[in-house]
Amino acid sequence: MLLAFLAIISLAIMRLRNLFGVVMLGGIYSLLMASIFVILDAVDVAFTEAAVGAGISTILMLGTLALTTSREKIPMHTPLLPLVVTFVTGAMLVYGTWDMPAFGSAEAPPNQHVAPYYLEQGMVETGVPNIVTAVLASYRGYDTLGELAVIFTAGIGVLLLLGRRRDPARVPAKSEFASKNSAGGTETTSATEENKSCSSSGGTAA
Amino acid sequence: MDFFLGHYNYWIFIFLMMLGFYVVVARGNLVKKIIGLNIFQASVFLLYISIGKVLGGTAPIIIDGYGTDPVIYSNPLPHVLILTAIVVGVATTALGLSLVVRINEAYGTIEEDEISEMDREP
Amino acid sequence: MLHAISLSAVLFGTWLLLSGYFTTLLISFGILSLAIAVGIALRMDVVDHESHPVHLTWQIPAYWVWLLIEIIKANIDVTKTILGIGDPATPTVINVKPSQRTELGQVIYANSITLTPGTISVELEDGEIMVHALTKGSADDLATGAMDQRVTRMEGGA
Amino acid sequence: MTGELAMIVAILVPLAGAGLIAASHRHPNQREAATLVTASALFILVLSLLLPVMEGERPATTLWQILPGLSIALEIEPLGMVFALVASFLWIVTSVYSIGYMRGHHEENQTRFYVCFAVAISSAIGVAFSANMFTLFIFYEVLTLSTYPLVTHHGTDEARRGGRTYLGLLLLTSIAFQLLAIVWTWSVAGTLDFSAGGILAEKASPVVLGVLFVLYMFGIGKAALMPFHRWLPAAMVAPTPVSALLHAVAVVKAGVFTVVKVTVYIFGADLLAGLEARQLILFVASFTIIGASLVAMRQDNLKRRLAYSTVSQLSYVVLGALLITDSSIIGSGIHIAMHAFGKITLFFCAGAILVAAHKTNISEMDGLGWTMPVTMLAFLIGALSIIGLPPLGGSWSKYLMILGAAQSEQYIFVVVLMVSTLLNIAYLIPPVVRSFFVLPGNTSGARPQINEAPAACLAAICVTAAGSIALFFFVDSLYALLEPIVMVPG
Amino acid sequence: MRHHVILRVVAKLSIPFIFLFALYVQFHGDFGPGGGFQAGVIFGAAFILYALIFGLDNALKVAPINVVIFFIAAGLLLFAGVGVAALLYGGKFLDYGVLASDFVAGQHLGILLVELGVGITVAAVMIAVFFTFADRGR
Amino acid sequence: MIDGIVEYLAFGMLGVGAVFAVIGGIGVLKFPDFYTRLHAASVTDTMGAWLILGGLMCLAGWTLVSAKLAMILFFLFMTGPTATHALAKTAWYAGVKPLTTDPPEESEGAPPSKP
Amino acid sequence: MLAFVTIAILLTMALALIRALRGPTVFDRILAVSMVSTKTTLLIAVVGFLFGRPDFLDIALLYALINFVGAIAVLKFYKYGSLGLASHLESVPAPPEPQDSGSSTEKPAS
Amino acid sequence: MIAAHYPALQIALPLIAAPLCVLLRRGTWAWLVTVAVSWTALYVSVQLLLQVLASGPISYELGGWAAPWGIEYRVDSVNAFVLLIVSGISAISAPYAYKSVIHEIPEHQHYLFYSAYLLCLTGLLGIVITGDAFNVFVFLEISSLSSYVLISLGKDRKAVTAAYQYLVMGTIGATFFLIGVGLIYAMTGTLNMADIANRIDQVQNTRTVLAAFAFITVGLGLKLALFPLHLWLPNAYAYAPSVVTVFLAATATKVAIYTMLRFVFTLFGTDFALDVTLLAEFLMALALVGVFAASITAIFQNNIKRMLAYSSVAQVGYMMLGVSFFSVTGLTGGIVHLFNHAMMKGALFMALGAIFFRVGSVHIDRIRGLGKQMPFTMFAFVIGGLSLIGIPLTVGFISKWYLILAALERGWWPIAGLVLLSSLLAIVYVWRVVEVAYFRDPPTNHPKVTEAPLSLLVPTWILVLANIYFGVDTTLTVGVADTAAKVLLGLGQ
Ligand code: NA
Ligand code: NA
Repeated sequence: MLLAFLAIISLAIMRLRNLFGVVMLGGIYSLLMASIFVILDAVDVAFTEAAVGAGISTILMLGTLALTTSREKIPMHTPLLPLVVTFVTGAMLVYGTWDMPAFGSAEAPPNQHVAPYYLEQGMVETGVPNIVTAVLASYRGYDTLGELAVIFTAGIGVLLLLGRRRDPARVPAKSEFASKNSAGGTETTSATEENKSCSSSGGTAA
Repeated sequence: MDFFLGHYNYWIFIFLMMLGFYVVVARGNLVKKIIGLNIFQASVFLLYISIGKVLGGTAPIIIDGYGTDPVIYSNPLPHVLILTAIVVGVATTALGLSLVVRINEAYGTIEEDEISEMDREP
Repeated sequence: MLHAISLSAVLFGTWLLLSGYFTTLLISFGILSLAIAVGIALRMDVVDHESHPVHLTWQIPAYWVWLLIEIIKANIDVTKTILGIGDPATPTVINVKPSQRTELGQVIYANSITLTPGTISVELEDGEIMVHALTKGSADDLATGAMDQRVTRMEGGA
Repeated sequence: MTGELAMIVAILVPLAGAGLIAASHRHPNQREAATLVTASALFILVLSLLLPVMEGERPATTLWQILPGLSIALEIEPLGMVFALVASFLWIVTSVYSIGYMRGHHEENQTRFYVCFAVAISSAIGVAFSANMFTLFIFYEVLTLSTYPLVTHHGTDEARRGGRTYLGLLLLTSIAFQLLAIVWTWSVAGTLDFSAGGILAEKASPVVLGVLFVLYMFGIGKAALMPFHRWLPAAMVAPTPVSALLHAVAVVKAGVFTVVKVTVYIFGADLLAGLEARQLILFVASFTIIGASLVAMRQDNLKRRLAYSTVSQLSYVVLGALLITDSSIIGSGIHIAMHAFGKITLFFCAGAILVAAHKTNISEMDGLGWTMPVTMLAFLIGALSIIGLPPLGGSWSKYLMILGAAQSEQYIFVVVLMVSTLLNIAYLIPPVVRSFFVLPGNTSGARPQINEAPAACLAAICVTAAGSIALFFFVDSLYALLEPIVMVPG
Repeated sequence: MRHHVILRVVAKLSIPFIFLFALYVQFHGDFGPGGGFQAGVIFGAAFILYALIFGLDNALKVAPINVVIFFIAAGLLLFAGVGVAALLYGGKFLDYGVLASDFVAGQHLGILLVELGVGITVAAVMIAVFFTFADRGR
Repeated sequence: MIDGIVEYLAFGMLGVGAVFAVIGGIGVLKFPDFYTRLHAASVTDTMGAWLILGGLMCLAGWTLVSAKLAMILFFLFMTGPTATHALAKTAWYAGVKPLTTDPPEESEGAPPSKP
Repeated sequence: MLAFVTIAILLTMALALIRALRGPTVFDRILAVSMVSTKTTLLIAVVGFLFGRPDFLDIALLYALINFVGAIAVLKFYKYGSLGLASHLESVPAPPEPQDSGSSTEKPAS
Repeated sequence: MIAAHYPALQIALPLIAAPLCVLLRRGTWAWLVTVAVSWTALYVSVQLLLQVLASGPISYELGGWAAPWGIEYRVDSVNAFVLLIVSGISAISAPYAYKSVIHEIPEHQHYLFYSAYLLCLTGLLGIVITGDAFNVFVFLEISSLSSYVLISLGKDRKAVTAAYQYLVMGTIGATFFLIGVGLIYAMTGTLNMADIANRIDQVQNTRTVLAAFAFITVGLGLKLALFPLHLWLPNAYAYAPSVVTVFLAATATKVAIYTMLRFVFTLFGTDFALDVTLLAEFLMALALVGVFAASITAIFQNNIKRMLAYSSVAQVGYMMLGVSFFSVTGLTGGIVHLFNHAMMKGALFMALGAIFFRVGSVHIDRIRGLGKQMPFTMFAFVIGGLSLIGIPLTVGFISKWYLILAALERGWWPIAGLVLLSSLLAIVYVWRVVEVAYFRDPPTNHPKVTEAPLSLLVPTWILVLANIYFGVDTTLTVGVADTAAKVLLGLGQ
């Protein structure tokens, strides 16, 4: 049922041209994903999806739309080639599923070969009952180190791409002012005016 | 029938995958492409997670140590992999969106057709 | 300072409830965590009477009980409207003037309005709350000012 | 100095000369001196190797092994000796000529010219001394690349177009055909060493061998077999000394030299005799001889006429080598030298005419014999040598080839050689005739003023013309030198 | 948005709890769902909430961008540092077992530190990314 | 005995909560304009959610699980109306006019404004 | 009973989903998101009970805690067109230039 | 003692250096760190290669967990060689970066730039060294994300578009790869490459494995810019900052090719690739079409960097052609071309970077007369170009030699002919540049140009000389490539 929802939402995302609406539907998509992960016993994954979906994805998308535009234009070209490519890829995958072990089968190779060791020895060897954590941080800790490097890359990447050079002359004046501002719960009108002009000039300077 | 029940969920993932993939390759809006990529990747995540599901199993967090009562746990390994993959996906999205912002600043549009039109002119 | 201490206490309690592990290690982590949380919160300047209304502590439960009953009643009303067995939807926008002195009081009032199905506070500005009501009836109920007085009473009790 | 070392030094001397020339680019006199000194040194060095080689020594050395069976190695055998001698001697002469020409013509970028020239000579010597096909190929390509700047020397659009054709065709043939043939040879024979009797016998099927042979023959683009001859006329945009270098000293000679080497040392006469493809190439060569001659007749531009003449003459060498009789092979070896002297004389003359009289077309040369008598006489000598009339060197090589064709009872090629001789006369003699016997109509009967080319040019012309004559008399020793190449051991 | 009274009050109230929850997730990844990454995102979300309501300038004052950048690097260094520490203690890279006298204790310690590293970097990256996007728009 | 009563109470709360949730959902579909739909949604968010969570708490008894459920309840209670309020406010600023009974007008088409 | 509740929640989700698809304004979609988010919170809590794994509650708690951040971002986006503006700029009247991005009553393009 | 940990250090050093650069916050210091780490990495990879050649494959169990439960590094002669290529290029381009980066990138971004550079290095090395299929994905993404960032820093606005395009294509590729690995995992239950290789035999004839194979091949094909999946590459290379182009062009596609080799030969096995799939035929056709199509496109480019980028697509075609022979000689040719192409493209792009440094453009009209104005730079370009063409005594020749030989071994001499014909296309585009630089007068309306600074010239010439040195002394390159080919085909250790 959730999968059906997911399919419907995806279709809507595909067809909707208002990107803002698309972002909202994306939020639903994430929620559905989290639910499905929970049902498939992947609690940690669900947790991650929840944190990402609620905490950053939507906001990042909105931030982008705020900086760009939220209307998608109707493409001019005919989508024949993409359709073919998509169809071939899909057909290949469906073909590939033909010999896959049935869903949920305990006899499937993945549930027979490496994983049982984790489940049997993981807590003994690491003292951590959450086997996902044990595998993530220890058995495959190197993957996680790599994953962290990816995040790090994205961080410095965004800073490189969008970070602005801070004018050293401007920062101290500004922060001093701002601290005065936030110290009290409310601020005076004159302070508002002054601060406004300050920030707008700073914005253009950078 | 058993075969169908054992595999239909894969086919739904594939359908989702193809939807996302189609959005990526067919749509000219750069934000939409990123969203398409997200859908595409998300369905791969589902594929992995469903590979690790054991019917009648439960989340691989050991309950009360190892009691006499044998508990079936789902396979934790795909979870670990997908955790990493989700993170990678988020990182890619963040970078992709920053690029979109920069493109918009440079070209004033985020439509692929218009950008290539502008690039063609000297 | 008082707020910081009380916040710490509440957070510590929350930690214990969340954690469920009462080992030295995890409790030390708890203390560390709450220190970090409180520290940043202080740095953010979000610890004050608004966020942490210690002065209202004893009035709140009573108000909640009252509010709960109101909400249940309102729920039933809206449910009826949905099912077409109660009043038909007659959307109305009204402005109400809260009598609370503090902004916190006004927030509690406005949120209470929102919490109660059938009325939503759209805007709280210049000491006036703009409310959208589903039916004339719920608008009228609000206009009686019963909720307003409750909130003001709770606020004044401090 | 041992022979081994001398070989290496012979290749390095021109390179060192190039360095010297480049270093003295601010002082033209010093630069030219460097050229002449280097050229002389090289000639003496090569000459010092002659005696040992005539006595049967075969200095050989392996410099570097790149892959198993694939090495950079040097060895001197008679054919290479002849080529090296010709090239190193003519370098001196050409240098002298160049000094006069380049200065007289106020050319730019003279330093680059001399540097590239020196590098080209170095690679020509390398080609001559290569002990295997791979080494030869390397020097062959260096030769192509180092002469490219010479061809495009003027930097005009026309020059660049010519340079493009030059480089394009030479690289096309060498990389697409020759290199393929080389790799193929290596993959079937496991070696690329030049060895008497060839290396391919019983190594591959006749079909493969046939394909290989065709690839080699067309792949050696510098031999200018039709239809890959176009680079040669295209390169006529270059300054005349360059044309001399291309046609007489290094480039085309490297081409035909390679053809003979491949024929003799890669395939070997015995193997080749049974190859259908040989017949094919023989006809292509014949066609080139006749065809190029016919084209040459129609050229009014003197240098272009000479260029087509070269195309035709090169195929003599190919023809001679492929007739695979002793005399024809030796004849083709000799022809490398004979044609070199003859043709360089002709080009020198053409250049002299350009420098002194600013004329490039034959139709403008009426009466020129009276203003430039020395030049035109030399031209006559060169022409006669090319045609193959005694007492000039060219007569011997042609005789040996005809002899070979007759010996192998392939009379059709006898006919080809005869007809082409007639054609040679038809296109080489008219310029001389015009210059002496046709008087320009517009002159008022007064004796024209003698207006010869610069002394340096003139000196060079005399030397090469004299050389053409001298070779007629010293052909015996040349024959003796080359004889061993047709002697298969065992 | 300080004038959005309702939002402001609710934000003030919930931010400390979000922080605490993030840290709870951080330190209980061993026992239940969660861990460094999730904690980092939640931690970052609290900052984002703060910045949305109290403005970017105030948020930058609480967490100056240079400090955030420092933490971005620090978390990764902590993780990698644990790996190197294992090397120095005579184990393989990332072999936490050698970090303490007892293998399991070492594992536990290693996992804890490593997850902390993840949390720090992730939180800092989330904050930095949001700040950068928000800053670009003004 | 007590357990039994608590269990029935729990089931009752769960069932009623579920019913409220569904009815709210129907309202969200049925109601004519955005603001009225907000009211319907708040039915599911209040009664629906609370009763279900309350029912779960009854099932869990006096355990830490209940404490967690209570926390969820508390924060839903706090943040739910805040979100609703933010949404209403946004729509208001964006120019979505409420459908009012007095002059019945179709007013959804007003474009919102964004600086 | 838990199963029944699960189905009811799913049903409610479906209804919200229909609203999300139908729009017509973007705010209806946001409303649907917020509804689905509460339902997801409930669903996860209930499923946790159904599976006997109350660890799942952490996820529900997470949603309860930070779901409204998105709503606030939307508000900020619509009111200021930027996520970065400081609060004190609020008093500056927004230029009333219509912006089709958030426009209402649009349907999925066909 | 430390020698036992070389595999770990190979990755850990640049990985740790990346955040260190961020902490240092000073461009010059970050640069120093980058240079130091690059050279250390080179040292380590040389040591690894020596160890492998001396005593066979090295296995390093990360975290001390035995494979297949933990992640394993597995270094054999194949990847030791690729490690050497990557770290070697990095060691040479890092010094080059200093002035080039100052010239092209705003100062306050320098430390972040070097951090991203180091991450890219980490990612590339990580992909190569790991013995775990999923771990490949992680490091693939590290290198990809950092590449996107690095490319986007180019001065032209097209750089951002190019980076975006690359991001989309790269992510599709990576996701395809992920799907493939997932399918393999579903069938074998393991992620360790050696373990997969053992277990895949039992499921070799399943459709799932075939699909996995297809997805991995296409995914990596995208990454390695296999024609026609190369569309991202030309712009990415053309508009990236000079040093980024040097580094990526010389390493990134090589690493992707290595990964494909590893999967096709080691994991799936040669028999599978040949019998079950039509990979050989497919690859050969794509490679040949790619070589010609890309070379012809290159001829028509006026931006020289773009021209060389198309040439890179063509060169990938050569490498894949070598692979498609499925023979020791062919594979040797492909692998040795990995190395050789790194040398030539590194040298060429470095020369272009030096030109950009002085002229501010790499448009063909702007290099008129540079033969005289920047003689050393242009001459370096000429030699690099000759190597690209495959003139003897350059590395390019050695590559072509083996490719032709491999074709002839199979008796496919028309293919050998095609390879040679395609070199002629390289002549055309290389010579276009040479002609303009040497036989055209410098434009009059631009200020006079002088020779590039030594810090750019020296690295360029090191690579130029490497082009010649390794074109003459092939014991290392061909020797290792031959061993590697035998390892991949299961004929050696
Ligand atoms: Na309400
Ligand atoms: Na965890």
